Amino acid sequence: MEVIHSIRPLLAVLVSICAVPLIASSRKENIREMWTFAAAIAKFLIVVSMLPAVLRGTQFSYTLWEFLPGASIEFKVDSLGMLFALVASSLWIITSAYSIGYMRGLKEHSQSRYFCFFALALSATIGVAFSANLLTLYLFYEMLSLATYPLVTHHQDPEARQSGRKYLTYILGTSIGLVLPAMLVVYHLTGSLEFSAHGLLADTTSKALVTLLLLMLLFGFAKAAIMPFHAWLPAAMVAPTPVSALLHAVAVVKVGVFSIVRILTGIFGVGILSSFHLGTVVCYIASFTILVGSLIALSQDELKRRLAFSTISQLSYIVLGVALLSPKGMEGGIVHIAMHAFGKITLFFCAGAIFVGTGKKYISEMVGIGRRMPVTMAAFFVGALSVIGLPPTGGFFSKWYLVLGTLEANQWPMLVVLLLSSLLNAAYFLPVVYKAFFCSDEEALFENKVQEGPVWCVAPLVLTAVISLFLFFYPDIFFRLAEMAVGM
Amino acid sequence: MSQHYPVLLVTVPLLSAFIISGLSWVKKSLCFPVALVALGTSVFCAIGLLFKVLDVGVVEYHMGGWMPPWGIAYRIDLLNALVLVAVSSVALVNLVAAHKSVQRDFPEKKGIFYALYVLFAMGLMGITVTGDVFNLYVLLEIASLTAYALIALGKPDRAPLASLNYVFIGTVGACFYLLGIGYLYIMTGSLNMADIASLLPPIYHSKAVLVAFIFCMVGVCIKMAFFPLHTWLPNAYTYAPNPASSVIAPLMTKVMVYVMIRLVFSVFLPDFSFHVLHIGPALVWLACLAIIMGSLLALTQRNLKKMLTYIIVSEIGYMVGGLWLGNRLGMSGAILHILNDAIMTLCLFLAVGNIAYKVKQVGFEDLKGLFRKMPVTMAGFVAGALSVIGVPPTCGFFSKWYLISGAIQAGQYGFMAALLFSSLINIVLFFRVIEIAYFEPMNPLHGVAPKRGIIEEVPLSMLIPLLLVAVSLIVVGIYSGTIVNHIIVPVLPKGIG
Amino acid sequence: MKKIGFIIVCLSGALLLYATQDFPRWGDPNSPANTHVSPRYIQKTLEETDVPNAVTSILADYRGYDTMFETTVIFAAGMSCLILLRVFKRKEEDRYYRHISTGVTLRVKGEKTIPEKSKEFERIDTIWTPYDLIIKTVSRFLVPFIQLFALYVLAHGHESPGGGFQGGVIFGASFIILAIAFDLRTALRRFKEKTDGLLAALGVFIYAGIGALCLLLGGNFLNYKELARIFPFNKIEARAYGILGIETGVFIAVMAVMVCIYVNIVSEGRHDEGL
Amino acid sequence: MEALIHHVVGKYNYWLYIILMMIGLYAMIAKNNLIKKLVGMNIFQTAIILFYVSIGCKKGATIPIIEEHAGMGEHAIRVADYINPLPHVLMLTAIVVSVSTFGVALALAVKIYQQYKTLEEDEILMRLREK
Repeated sequence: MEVIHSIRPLLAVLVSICAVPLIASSRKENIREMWTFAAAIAKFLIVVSMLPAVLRGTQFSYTLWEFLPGASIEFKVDSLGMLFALVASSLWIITSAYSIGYMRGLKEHSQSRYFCFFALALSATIGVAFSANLLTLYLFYEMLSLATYPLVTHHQDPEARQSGRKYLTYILGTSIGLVLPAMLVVYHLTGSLEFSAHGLLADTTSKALVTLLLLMLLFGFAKAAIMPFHAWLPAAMVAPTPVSALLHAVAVVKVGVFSIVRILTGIFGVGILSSFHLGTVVCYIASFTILVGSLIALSQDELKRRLAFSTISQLSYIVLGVALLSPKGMEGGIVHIAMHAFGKITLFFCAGAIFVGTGKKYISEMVGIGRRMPVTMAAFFVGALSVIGLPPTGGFFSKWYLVLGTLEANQWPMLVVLLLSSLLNAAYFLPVVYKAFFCSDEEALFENKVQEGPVWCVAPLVLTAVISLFLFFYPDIFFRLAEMAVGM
Repeated sequence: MSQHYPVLLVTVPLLSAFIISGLSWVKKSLCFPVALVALGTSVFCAIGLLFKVLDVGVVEYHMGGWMPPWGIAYRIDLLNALVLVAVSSVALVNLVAAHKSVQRDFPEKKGIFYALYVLFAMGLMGITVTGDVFNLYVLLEIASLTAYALIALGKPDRAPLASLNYVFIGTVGACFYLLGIGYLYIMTGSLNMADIASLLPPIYHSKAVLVAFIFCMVGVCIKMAFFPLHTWLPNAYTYAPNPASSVIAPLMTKVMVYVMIRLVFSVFLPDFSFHVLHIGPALVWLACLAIIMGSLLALTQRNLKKMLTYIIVSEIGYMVGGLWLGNRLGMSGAILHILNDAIMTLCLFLAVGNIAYKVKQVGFEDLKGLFRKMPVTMAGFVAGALSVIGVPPTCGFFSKWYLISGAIQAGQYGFMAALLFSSLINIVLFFRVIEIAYFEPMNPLHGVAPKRGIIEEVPLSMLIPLLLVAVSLIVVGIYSGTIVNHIIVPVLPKGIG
Repeated sequence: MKKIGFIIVCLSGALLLYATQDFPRWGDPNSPANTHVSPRYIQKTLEETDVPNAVTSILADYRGYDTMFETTVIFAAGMSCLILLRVFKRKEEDRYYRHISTGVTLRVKGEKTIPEKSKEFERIDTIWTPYDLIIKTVSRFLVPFIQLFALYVLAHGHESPGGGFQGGVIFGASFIILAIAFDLRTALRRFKEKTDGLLAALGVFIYAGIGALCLLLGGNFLNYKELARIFPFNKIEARAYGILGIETGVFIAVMAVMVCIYVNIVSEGRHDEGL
Repeated sequence: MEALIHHVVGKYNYWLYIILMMIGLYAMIAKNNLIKKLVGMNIFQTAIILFYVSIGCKKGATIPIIEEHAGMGEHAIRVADYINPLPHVLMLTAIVVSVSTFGVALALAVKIYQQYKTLEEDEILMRLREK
């Protein structure tokens, strides 16, 4: 495999950090927003510029600093990281636009702070995507946790304080309490932290030790919200909606899942996981989260909370897919990172647009809202379809591959779980859409007058919905990347 | 001139201390510049010395031209040089930061304050650089004596009492050390570290050497506030005036840890400490206790400064535990943590000093709304806090990395657990403070509650040092691999796993 | 606390006593302490430093660096007492004056003062006791002799027990006698606080300065033999004179610091009443 | 038993000084009055000084002031004739340190007395608790 030493991965990470002082020092709002956009687009372009080479099977790598042999700050762009970076950086542009609409629409305070930390969070996300070893990944993982804290607690009220506390307790507590020691044990055992194709621990013979490490790392990356370390996610929904959208549907949680995918493939390796039958253990843990998450989502009335629990269960799809250890399943899981991102962000954007437009948060208050905000709700419908996994949306393919994966791995119980949970997904999303459009005039809480949210809010969500549809027809690029990632 | 660096390092501040105290009767405004120049020279010499030692190896300096063991000799290897750089830079940076508040709090006595300050820094540098056990005692007393005075300058209702308590306990510590070296002198007839080390091995099993070791160690442990001998520290450091506490807190205990390492490495030799005595595991367990108790006690505090003092107690446990793990990784971690802890304690205490400069007190309820009022100071505070918690890429993470690796290698999982536990407690401690400062509205008692967006920062001469230290947290973190490989590992004694 | 203290004390005492088993017997001339390092001092002191008193030569030359810091400790103690206790700004209180010839006491309020050096009035403290004639006379008589003796002790430190510390303490004591026999105010008129502070700094500065001078002349710090380059004596004599020089510095510093500590502690830093 | 007596008598100086030290230490820990604690501290330090000085003792030796006309050359000076000067020098330093510490401690005690009008530790602590 060809490896190019290039500074581009580092630039992709740094570009938004560099934007922070510019954003912070801008006096005029428009100039500030311009910097955000400039950084977002620059970041996206840098990521895209590496795409063709990555598709050809080339890797980019850049070592920033080596502080111990085998443990350095090192970036590597491979297909898996590329996929994630592509998703995150493209969505940042859209979310920036949406943030402007949302924050200005609600006249939020401390917008400069908001955009600064948003840019920081994105840097950290790309850093995770491009990290070549566990140490770099851990570094950016922690940076992301801290950069998102001011975003989650943006409102600075008692509720935000409670949520922020919960957020930090779960995220920092697990990463320091579980990941750090596990990482050091791995380093002690192997003398390296580099992700390798066969897995660093491939030669380890002690099953108990490997199991312990696996559990520590699996639960340690609490951003993946695997139960019982999921409670921070619904709590974090107090954040402004763009934050929930980008971070808690895309960046933060996906960073968690991405980290788990990385450690499963790069640290443990398929070989050892299947020979010790640990893949199955992870499958069961994930499927528990899938089912319970969906069930809880059913009972939530607040739209954002319902979306949050939906996210919890969808994240475990990805973990499940990878833990199946069959090529199709892994492919499906990895592609689901992208498909779910576009679907879920649409849903969150819609929730935000509804809140900006009408001030409504609860599903029971949204009966007939389709009359007032038809575009928004149409987009919501597309997003919902994608998350449920129905055509004509991109989500269909990832689910399809997951199902194929279960068959390939002969994991019948997992097939049942997937199907059951898809039903549950439909059960908690479709009624919202149905009630929004098809209700009698008496039931409707809104007048029959179209009044959408601000254009900065609506345009992005339409765009993401269109992308979700588009991905049904042209999912190749993600599948190509996923295939390469699995093939590695 | 470079062969005189070791002595210039100490005597330039010494001479300038006398000049400063003379000037305080003649022209007070000159005191600060003289102190600045003196400590600046020290920093220069320390860095020069570090490079020289890197270049040519161990540097020796014979006072008065007398050969050791008859005269007093300085013997500088990389360990001293590293600690010297840390001590002198911390003293210099804090001197700049302290200027404004000294000016405000002690207008008439500032000359003498600077004289004592410089003497204190000089004492610590002397302790670090010396190769003579008795010279170390004398300098220890200089550093302690000046520390007593500086601490007692705080609030009149509590500071003198806290300081007197420190005098009692500190004197016992110093006397124990003196007794320990007395026993060594009886058994070997020498006071030079290298000479003692060469005379000791044949009498390793003598009871007197054992007792000498115990008394030296207990004395040093008292001075470094190793739990449960820490009782003097929290009050003394809390009630000390901020310009003083932000130099005493980062340095005093750390230098004493250095003394412990020096005694183990160069006087008693690791062979005695680890193989003849087998006390490593016991001390590691004590260190675990120190870490856990320090963290828990910190949790019960409602005053920011006092909370930080208990964190120091727990950090001492890190270093002592790391040393007594008895392997290269743990020792590297302990030595690296001397440097790192000095920087991060300085960072936190500078931030506290800045806060206190504006709002007088640092009880938790006084911190409300500070993120709005003093964003830059609080940013510095957060940087320090993250380093104490151990978030990469701050330096605190890397020393923790080495310490935990050492614990894993030694099979001391209790120590690893204690380190992680204290990290977790630190999250609680600091984010509790950050929450108060971030969420709660400003306390109207502290002046007019400013409107949103109005910033009331401290003067630049206090901000820049803080930011400098905050940045150095990250710089040192990034370079910690280099520091360990090129500076720390070469000084570790041979024959350590 | 008492019980815990007792246990700690017993434990450490027992430990210390336990170790004495391995000690050489008391007064054994062949113990390591008496044979390893110290014989050289005894044998070579005359030859190398021209000072017969081995204690002095070690104190000021072989281990002169220690002694410099020892003087610094004293200096630091003086400065500590000063900074802790000295009250510079005081709210203006009433002042009392005594008419010397009649013994009438005046109380003056506010700004008005009677000149300090008035022949007819003297400023007194709130608690004023008349000086005792005998004590006053005797101590006035004694002070010069004490000071002379102090100088003798300093100068004779090379040949006999004595030196800068001892001399300085004795000299300081002469001042303290003055302050006790009269009062602090009188004593401070003779010996200003500023002078005292400057002398304390000067004393230690002389010590460290001589060390630095040796350094400037090209030798190691405190290597007095370098002084022979600029003064008209040979290298061995240079050591003896160097020792004298630093002993003088010690003398001045110790004297000034003793006075400083005494004055500040007895008057709680107000420099008026006190003992 | 005889060995013990022999041991004690042979090194009685150390025994006495160590006991003295412990008296001082006990006073520092157990006494209530701050000045008494200070006195205890001083006893402790003085005992250490005595301990050190006794190290330098040689039976039948005199003070280490070399007689200038004792003889020519190195051989004339017999080391066993003069006591060991080094502990004396060290203890000069220790004396100075102990005096200095005592001075500073007294100054602190004065400040405490100004604040609380007492030097009894329990009373001071009681005042602090009342606040």
